[in-house]
Amino acid sequence: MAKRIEVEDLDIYYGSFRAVRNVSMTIHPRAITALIGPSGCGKSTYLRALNRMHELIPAARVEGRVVMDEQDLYAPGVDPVDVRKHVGMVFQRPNPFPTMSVYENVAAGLRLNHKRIRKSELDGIVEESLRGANLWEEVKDRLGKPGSGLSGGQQQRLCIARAIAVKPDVLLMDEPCSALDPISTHAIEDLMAELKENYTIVIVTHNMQQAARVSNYTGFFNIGGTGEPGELVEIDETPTIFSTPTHTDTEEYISGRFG
Amino acid sequence: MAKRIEVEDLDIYYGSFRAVRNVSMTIHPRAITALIGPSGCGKSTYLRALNRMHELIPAARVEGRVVMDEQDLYAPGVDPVDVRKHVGMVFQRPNPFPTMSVYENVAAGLRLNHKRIRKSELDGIVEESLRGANLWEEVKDRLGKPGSGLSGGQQQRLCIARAIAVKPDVLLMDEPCSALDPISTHAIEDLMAELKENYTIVIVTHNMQQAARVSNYTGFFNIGGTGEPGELVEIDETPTIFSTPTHTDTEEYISGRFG
Amino acid sequence: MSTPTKSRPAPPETDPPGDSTRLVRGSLPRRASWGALGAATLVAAVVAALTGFSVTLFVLLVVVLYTAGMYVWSRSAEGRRKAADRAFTSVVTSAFLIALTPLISVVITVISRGAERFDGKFFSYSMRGVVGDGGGAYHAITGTLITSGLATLMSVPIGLATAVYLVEYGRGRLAKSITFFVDVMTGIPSIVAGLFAYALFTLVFGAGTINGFAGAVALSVLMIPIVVRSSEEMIKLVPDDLREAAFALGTPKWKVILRVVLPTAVAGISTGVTLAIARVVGETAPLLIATGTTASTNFNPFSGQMATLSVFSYYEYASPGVPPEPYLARAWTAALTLMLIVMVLNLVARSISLFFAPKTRS
Amino acid sequence: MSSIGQDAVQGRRARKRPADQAFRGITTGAGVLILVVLAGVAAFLLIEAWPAFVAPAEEIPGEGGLVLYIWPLVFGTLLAAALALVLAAPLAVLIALFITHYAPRRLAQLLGYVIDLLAAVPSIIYGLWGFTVLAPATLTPTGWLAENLGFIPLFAGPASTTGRTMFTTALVLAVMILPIITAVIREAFLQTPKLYEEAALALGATRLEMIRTAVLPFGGSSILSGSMLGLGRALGETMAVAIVLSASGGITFNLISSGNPATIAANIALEFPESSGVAIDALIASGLVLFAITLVVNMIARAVINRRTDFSGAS
Amino acid sequence: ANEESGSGDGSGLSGTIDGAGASSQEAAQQAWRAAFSEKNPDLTINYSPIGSGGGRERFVSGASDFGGTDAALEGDELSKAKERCGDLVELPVYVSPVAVSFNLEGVEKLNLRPATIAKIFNQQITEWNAPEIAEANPGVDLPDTPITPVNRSDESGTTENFTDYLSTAAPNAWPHEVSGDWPVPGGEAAKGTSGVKSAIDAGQGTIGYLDASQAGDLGQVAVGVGDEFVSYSPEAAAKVLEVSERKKDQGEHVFAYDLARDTTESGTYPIVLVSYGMACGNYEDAETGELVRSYFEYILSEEGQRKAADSAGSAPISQALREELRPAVEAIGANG
Ligand SMILES: Nc1ncnc2c1ncn2[C@@H]1O[C@H](COP(=O)(O)OP(=O)(O)OP(=O)(O)O)[C@@H](O)[C@H]1O
Ligand SMILES: Nc1ncnc2c1ncn2[C@@H]1O[C@H](COP(=O)(O)OP(=O)(O)OP(=O)(O)O)[C@@H](O)[C@H]1O
Ligand SMILES: [Mg+2]
Ligand SMILES: [Mg+2]
Ligand SMILES: O=P([O-])([O-])[O-]
Repeated sequence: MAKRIEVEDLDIYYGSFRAVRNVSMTIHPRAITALIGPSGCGKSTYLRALNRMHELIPAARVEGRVVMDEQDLYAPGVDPVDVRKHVGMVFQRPNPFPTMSVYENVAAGLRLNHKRIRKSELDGIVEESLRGANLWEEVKDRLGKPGSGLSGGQQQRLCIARAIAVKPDVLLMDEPCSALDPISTHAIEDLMAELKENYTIVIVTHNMQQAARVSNYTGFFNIGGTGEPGELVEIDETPTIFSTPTHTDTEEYISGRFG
Repeated sequence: MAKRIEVEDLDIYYGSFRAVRNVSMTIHPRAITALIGPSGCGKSTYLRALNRMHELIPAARVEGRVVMDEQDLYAPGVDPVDVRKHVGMVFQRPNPFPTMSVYENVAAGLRLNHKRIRKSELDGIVEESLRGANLWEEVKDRLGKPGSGLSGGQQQRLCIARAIAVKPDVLLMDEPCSALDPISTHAIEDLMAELKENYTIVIVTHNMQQAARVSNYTGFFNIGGTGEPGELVEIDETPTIFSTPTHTDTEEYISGRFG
Repeated sequence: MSTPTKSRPAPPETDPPGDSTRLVRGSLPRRASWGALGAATLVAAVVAALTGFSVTLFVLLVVVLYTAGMYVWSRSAEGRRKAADRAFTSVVTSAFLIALTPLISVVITVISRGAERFDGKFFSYSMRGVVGDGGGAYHAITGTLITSGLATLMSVPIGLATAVYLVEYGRGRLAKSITFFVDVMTGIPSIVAGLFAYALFTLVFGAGTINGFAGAVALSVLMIPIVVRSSEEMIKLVPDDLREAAFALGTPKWKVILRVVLPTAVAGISTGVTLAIARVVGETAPLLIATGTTASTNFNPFSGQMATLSVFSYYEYASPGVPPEPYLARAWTAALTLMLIVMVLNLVARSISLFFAPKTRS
Repeated sequence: MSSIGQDAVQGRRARKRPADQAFRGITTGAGVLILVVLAGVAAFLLIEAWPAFVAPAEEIPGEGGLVLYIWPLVFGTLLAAALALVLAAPLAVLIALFITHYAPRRLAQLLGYVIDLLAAVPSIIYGLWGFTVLAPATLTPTGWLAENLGFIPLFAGPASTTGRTMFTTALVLAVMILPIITAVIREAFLQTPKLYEEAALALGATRLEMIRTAVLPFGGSSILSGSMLGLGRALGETMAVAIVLSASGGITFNLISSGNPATIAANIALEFPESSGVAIDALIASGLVLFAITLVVNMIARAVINRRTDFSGAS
Repeated sequence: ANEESGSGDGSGLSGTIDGAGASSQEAAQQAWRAAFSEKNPDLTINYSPIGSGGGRERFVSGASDFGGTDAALEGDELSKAKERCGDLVELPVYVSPVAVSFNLEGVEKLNLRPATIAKIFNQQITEWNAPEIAEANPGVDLPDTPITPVNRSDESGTTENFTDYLSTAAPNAWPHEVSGDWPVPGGEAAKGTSGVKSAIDAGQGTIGYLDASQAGDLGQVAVGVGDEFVSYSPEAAAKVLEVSERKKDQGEHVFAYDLARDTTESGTYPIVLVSYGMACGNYEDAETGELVRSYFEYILSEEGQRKAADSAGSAPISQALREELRPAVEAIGANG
């Protein structure tokens, strides 16, 4: 668990439109890396390139290397389905499967991947994942109820439980709190702090305070203008970025002079 | 133009769910009032109550008074259609009518209101509104092209031009920059600064820096928890709110300790 | 609550007085529309009575008078735009009511004429050995269930798979041409489908192969495009969110489709499928040719002719014996039965979709 | 937990998931099967119709040759279907508006269901109903039309005494296709982005004006495709027309008399049982023509929809 | 429920035979089938009233075991049928008067000469009070209502027999060819016998032709034969067959008739529809031949003809003619 990722000269395209240019960075294991930047600068695009979700969009493609465990995720012969088993993802809007119960939602990743798994074993994994997502106490009495009946914050934690149930090495989160109220946001932030003991976590956030609060490393993306590709301006340890950034753009963005 | 609005004890409901509780505030003319607060605290709901867009949602209703020009907008006999002519609105996602050209988009509101309007007069108003929205120079050569062909920032300014073409007294904006890149955001902020010479402007924003940069007054909304109604914690002149807020919640939110 | 209004420096200058906003215009009293409707009805009744009463004329008059009346009244009191809005509301509402009349009329006609033979015997007897009075449609009911059931068994997998292909895989020429030709297929006249099935079976199984299965093939030709269309729409409605969530768990595409996409869309799909069944269950022309008819009950769709409700109804109506009354009564009751089957199918579809519908609140 | 590296080593060879390939193959196969069936129908029509194309004119029923035989049928088919469409399409737009924007939501769902039911009523029932209920009900209006508006060729009369006219047929067809068109348009109207509706309302539009600026332009292509679907159904309707229409004449625009051209589908149903030899081939040839008409109608619809997309695009 | 009780005592014939053809025979076939399978509970007989053309086609191609047709086999079809059957058997099984019926207020019965009927249906006489009609109906108060002739919209044996009658009995007034398709455009057209009946019922001043059994209480035309006017009746209709001549050289067991529509024989009703049954001397399967033969034996038995008369209103075929047909019936299935 908890792998390091080396990204080398990554260019990301939507058809002929280059959305992100030339990103290189190291993502450290057992740490939270936050990506910030103005809207449209390609944070989500970049994040989705890390587990090959990007290529689900027709005509989308990448150039460059994403190396995990000395293996380039984009090397020919690598099955994206396997990549995604190792690199999990949580989305901006909580999206539990509406036809499944809380239990089934958590078990979904396993059920969909493994032919046969014993009920008792599955029970164990579901409980463990829900505990890991700080949700067990709240839902243990209604595991059979539809997952979409939970509150927004609970749904988001359910999605996190679902993601960690398949035991990935890396967890990507795209603005996981932006649809939540402050109390739920707190709960998720606490959870992230716990999860980083075991996972490599990359999180995209619009909220600089959140980045400052939870992350160990912060990367700042920016964009020249509409139609220009986004690029990584700088990445460093979070305290450094927020106190003494190298680039004036970073400083301006962080101090709220734009964005 | 530019009217004062007095809101008195406003409660806003979705069916039996009270989303916003007991708001009273004065909205000053020729000034920008910014509303900030965590997600789900009812900012959008409140804003939409100001021009009776709220009641378009089935079973939605309000209690309380919204007084403009000594006239309660919710008094019986008041036609919401007329209210909306006086209180215009700009939305989060730019929404020019996709089937209309740039010109027709701006003229859309006028075409509704006036039986016959001379072409030359209409031309004049369209140009004036586009100039007012700082867009004239960029689109004057392609007034006949579809409005949806513009960039995001241009589309948003087109929507502002469309809103001011009907010469409202008040302009409501719900996160008008949140879908835009930083350059477009700058353009819109500059525009707001100009528009406040003539209009009463209320803007909802997630971006505290933006509130600090552009507004004269700032109101902070908060929510107790999921399912609780949102409420106005305090409203004051922007410098005061950002330097010496009365409430600790406000201070915590502004200093980024939650949200 | 804090102090929303504490003392503050002089606010920016206020508006010049006198430029007051006019928000309250003249408006019609609240019961205006009922009053106008009453008046319109009255006038229409008088006119209709004078010119010789006709329901159609009366209804049309009410609609026209009410719409025009409201428009004129509202226009003088509330202005042109409000008046147009009111008039349009009345036009839209009457259009809807007008569209309902044929349905009601059809239902009343079929029920009143079909009631006579709507008895136990009708549902338990075939026409074997029956002349004139008596007999029933048991053989036709089972035949209809068998042929439509078989058609469903063939059409749903093919149609659903095609819809999946179009939404989840289809790009380029093949997908485009399938989309186009599915549209064309919806336009195949039902009788041509029957002729096609008849010719096909003659070709493959030899002359005179007329059986329930041939009818089911003909019905499938009519049913498949409907299934494709409706399933396609429903699968498209499944949010990409869910697909992505499943992909992000490391799920291969076929499982994403089978385990997440289709279950989420199943409510809509089942509604579409039932509507498609309802659409073909009453087909006459193709069954006339491909399935034939018999007076006896035949449960074997692969051998021998088979009676179906629509064909039964048609023949009872088209070539009655002497006296014709019992034949015609059976024809109408068969039609009524068909309609009931369709209605039950619709109810089933609704229950299925309620049952399977993604649960949003517990 | 295996590492991706190992997976990849296995993958060096055929790491194409067989299940994925199979599933894709099956769905593609289903699509292709549909094309094959359609090709089969077309081939069947062509082969069976061929003798009629080469047969001498006097062997074709009517003894005037194939073109003279089919042309009035084409005319009747187009006339009936077009009339039905003209009656049904505007009504469908209004009904869809009523359901989506006027009726209270609960009621709207119920009403949508009721309208859907109309679509499923078997055509033979419509035929019987049209014959026994609707036709007699049209006698007074058609009589009036013939008397007062007889100078218009459509109402030249003499009015039929049974009411089984082109006018009645078009009404029956209109009722039959109304639900299909309504269903398509209703879906489109429901999916009009709230964004645009609210934009219009925020400008101070009344409900009617909002519909005009935001709903109708959006539904444009759906109104068209719904209408085409309805048209296809009307063109191919067999039993209802066969039972209702008094098909005894040649080409005429007179909608209210006894002498009407038959439609292709109805004519097949009427003639097929007693026909043999070249007469059957001629009937199938007319079926082929109907097929071609449907194809062309769909092509036109596609072309029109595609041409409109650049101005209704990005949303 | 009716199917459970009867079957299974092992007596009588068993199996299934399929027939298809003229819709005119449907009601009679129903009666025969019902009665015959009552005697033979394990026997299933199907008859699809798909029309004469379809019936001939299916019979010729071997798709059905027996057939029904309103027009006797001819030309190509005849030779092909012989090819299929070896020994073709074609017999009149169903004779029914075609009524000329009308709906005219206050008038229940009218006398019309063949030429008048022809002119009415040719749309040359367009008013009910035309002199030609009045002349044949002294004392009847004829209104000046316009005449709406009603014809079949589908191709039909009834039409073929009716036009055959018109062109034989009134060759000068009826210039059209004999055909199952109605040749005069512009009249009221309706599908099937029941369609014609309903159309006559629904309209005012309507007149049409239809199988007499379905005419019900419509106004009735007595047709001019020689100097008298004859109303339809089974006996009057059956007489036609007796005065008609069997077509020559069609085959040993083919009994097709040139009907004497222009007969002047007293008490004969000349507008009749004669519908034939078709069967084979050879069947691939001997059992089938056996079943078809016994069914045809029943049809042409006295009881069979009476049953048809009861429930289909047909004219029973006379004893004499039945005797004449007997060898042909016996030839069915005899060769294999
Ligand atoms: N499916 C797509 N097809 C084409 N272009 C896309 C697509 N999705 C995103 N883009 C473009 O790629 C660029 C980067 O978008 P992206 O969503 O990654 O930005 P982001 O930083 O996540 O913004 P936000 O903060 O608003 O989520 C934008 O210019 C966007 O318009
Ligand atoms: N159409 C609706 N029906 C029912 N409840 C609603 C509806 N829209 C919003 N709400 C609820 O009302 C509350 C306030 O929502 P609102 O959208 O006004 O918040 P907000 O402050 O604008 O949030 P955000 O910053 O995410 O836009 C929330 O609890 C929300 O769930
Ligand atoms: Mg993003
Ligand atoms: Mg909001
Ligand atoms: O028996 P018909 O051919 O006249 O229907």
